[in-house]
Amino acid sequence: MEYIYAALLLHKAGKKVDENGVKAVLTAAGVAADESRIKALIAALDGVNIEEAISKAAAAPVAVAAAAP
Amino acid sequence: MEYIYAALLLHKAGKKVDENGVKAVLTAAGVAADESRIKALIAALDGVNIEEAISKAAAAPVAVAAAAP
Amino acid sequence: MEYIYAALLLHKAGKKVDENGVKAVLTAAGVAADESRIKALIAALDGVNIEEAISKAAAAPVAVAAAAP
Amino acid sequence: MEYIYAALLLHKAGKKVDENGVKAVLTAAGVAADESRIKALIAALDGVNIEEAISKAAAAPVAVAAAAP
Amino acid sequence: MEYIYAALLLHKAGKKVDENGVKAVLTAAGVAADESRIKALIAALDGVNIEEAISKAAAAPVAVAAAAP
Amino acid sequence: MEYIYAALLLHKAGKKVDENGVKAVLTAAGVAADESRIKALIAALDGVNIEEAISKAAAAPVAVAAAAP
Amino acid sequence: MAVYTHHLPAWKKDEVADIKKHAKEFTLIGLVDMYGIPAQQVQQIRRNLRGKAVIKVTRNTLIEHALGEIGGDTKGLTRFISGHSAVIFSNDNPFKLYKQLEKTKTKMAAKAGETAPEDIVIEKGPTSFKPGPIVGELQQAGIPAAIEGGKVKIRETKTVVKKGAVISAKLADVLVKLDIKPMDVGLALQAAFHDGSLYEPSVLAVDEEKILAQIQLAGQQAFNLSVNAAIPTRETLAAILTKAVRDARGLAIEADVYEKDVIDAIIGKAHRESQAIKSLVK
Repeated sequence: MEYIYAALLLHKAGKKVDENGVKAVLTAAGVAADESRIKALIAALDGVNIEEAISKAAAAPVAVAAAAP
Repeated sequence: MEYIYAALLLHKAGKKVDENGVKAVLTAAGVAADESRIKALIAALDGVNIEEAISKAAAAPVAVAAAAP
Repeated sequence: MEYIYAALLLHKAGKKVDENGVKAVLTAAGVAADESRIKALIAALDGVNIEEAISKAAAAPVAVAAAAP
Repeated sequence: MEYIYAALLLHKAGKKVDENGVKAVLTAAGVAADESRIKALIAALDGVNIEEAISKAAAAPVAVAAAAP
Repeated sequence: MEYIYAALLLHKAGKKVDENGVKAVLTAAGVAADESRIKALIAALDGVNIEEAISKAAAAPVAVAAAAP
Repeated sequence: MEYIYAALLLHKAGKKVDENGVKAVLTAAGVAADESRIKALIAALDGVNIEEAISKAAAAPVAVAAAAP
Repeated sequence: MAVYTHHLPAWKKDEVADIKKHAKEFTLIGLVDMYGIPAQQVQQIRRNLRGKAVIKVTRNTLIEHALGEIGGDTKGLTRFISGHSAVIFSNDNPFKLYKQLEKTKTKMAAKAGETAPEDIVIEKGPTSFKPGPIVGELQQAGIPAAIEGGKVKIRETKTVVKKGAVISAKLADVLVKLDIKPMDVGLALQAAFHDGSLYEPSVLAVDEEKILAQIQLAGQQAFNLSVNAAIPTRETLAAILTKAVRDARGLAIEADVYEKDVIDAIIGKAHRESQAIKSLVK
């Protein structure tokens, strides 16, 4: 999860979620950052609307609950 | 949310979640960290079992859905 | 709702929730406190378990889902 | 929560939610106001549309429900 | 709904919900009370547990809120 | 609740919801109307859009109790 | 129809006097139609209405005579008198009486030529009949019957007569054999005079479901108003406090105000957000 947390931290802080950013954050937290995992993360997030993905996550359980008759 | 992500990141990395740690992570992310918010965060987290809070959060939506008759 | 928050504030601060207290808090907030509203609030508080009402605030949404028939 | 209550009291009363206001309200309630916590509160609320945040929170009750057993 | 409000007012005030009562309340509110509608209301309420009918109502809005995704 | 019903009755009847009106309605219902409570009611309703306030669902704690398995 | 104003025999005078006496004792006087109600059932209905209403059965001419003597607006009831009218007295209001009378209605077998009060449906399945002419009778009445395993069986569920349609002699006959009683029989209120007004049955049928729904709505509206406008009452203050605290928690969680009471929820929110992103990243 550290890599995700780092990405979300950058996103929430209004920063660009890129390799350098994630690496800097992880390093500051004392994590020995794995370059290939960072690359994979950034590649996976390419084209993803993070804000939308997050708000869907918040809404989903409610929908489930409401839908149960 | 960037403050809480910094805290979660440190926690997940097995580091102590303290003012210096949070500040370092935020600074690495390019955030001009607000000392008072960091203090408030550390104070609020004092005595909190982060692992437990996370697992409760993970369990909650399922419980909601299951509770609906 | 400002009268209600004044009462909650006093309660949380461990103070007696009475007319003087509510009035003092509202006045400090720059509100021209209405004596009759304060009286009505204090009268209605008689017999209400504030702590219980507060704890329901955290629990309620789960009940919402469960209550939907 | 008393800091939040103070902020909401001011907001509901149509007053500006700033450090002085929060401090005055807390003091009137007999709370020994912590400058740093007040600063943290005001910093967190900076740029936040309180009415909107409340109704958004109400719409996603599962986030609140996470704490419920 | 005026007739219903009048009946519930009497009920909550611990008074007998009868034709004279409803008529007096409506008249005081400046409503030209229709005898036949009052009689119909009283007949319909005969044998109804008003408190129960209302408490069912109190639960209803929650369900409504939950259903609206 | 009788004060609330008195206000609703006047509102629905298209009358002004003021102290005199509420008092007259309560008196007709045989309630020894409390001037201070009436004042509090009128003050609380000041600036409130009654139509909106009655239709906006306010989550009921009754449902919580009912939902508890 | 002649109205005897003079020279009434003693027993008739007594009947008229009896109606007038009752009219003074009760707040409601009305007419009910006794048509087609067997004597035994009339007794049952009287028993069920004991303490709530009194029924006076007498000749129409005497009812008319008594109404005439009572005079005033009560006389307006006269035009509702029909072949089998009886007088009813009660202290209930006409809506309550109407409700009472509806409750005393019982189910009876249908006679040929009567109108179905509702759709009459024959359910499919076995009957208790042994094979015999009954199969033909059922079929002639439009009921799909057959013999199966030595028993008469209805092959499929069928609506044999629609609401409002006339019940034929053949159908009436098999309905009796099937022990189906589709007719609602009881006293029908023809009109009532109460508290200065004449009530006809058309206005007396009250939609109670609607009124109950309105009661619920009113209760809900009062609760909503009290909570949303923060008008404290003994019944709603707890709910108002809960709403205030919930709003405060909601604000704290949304705005990331790090307080002990909500830090769990904020962590939870961060966790859920992370899970959402994690599921995208895999």
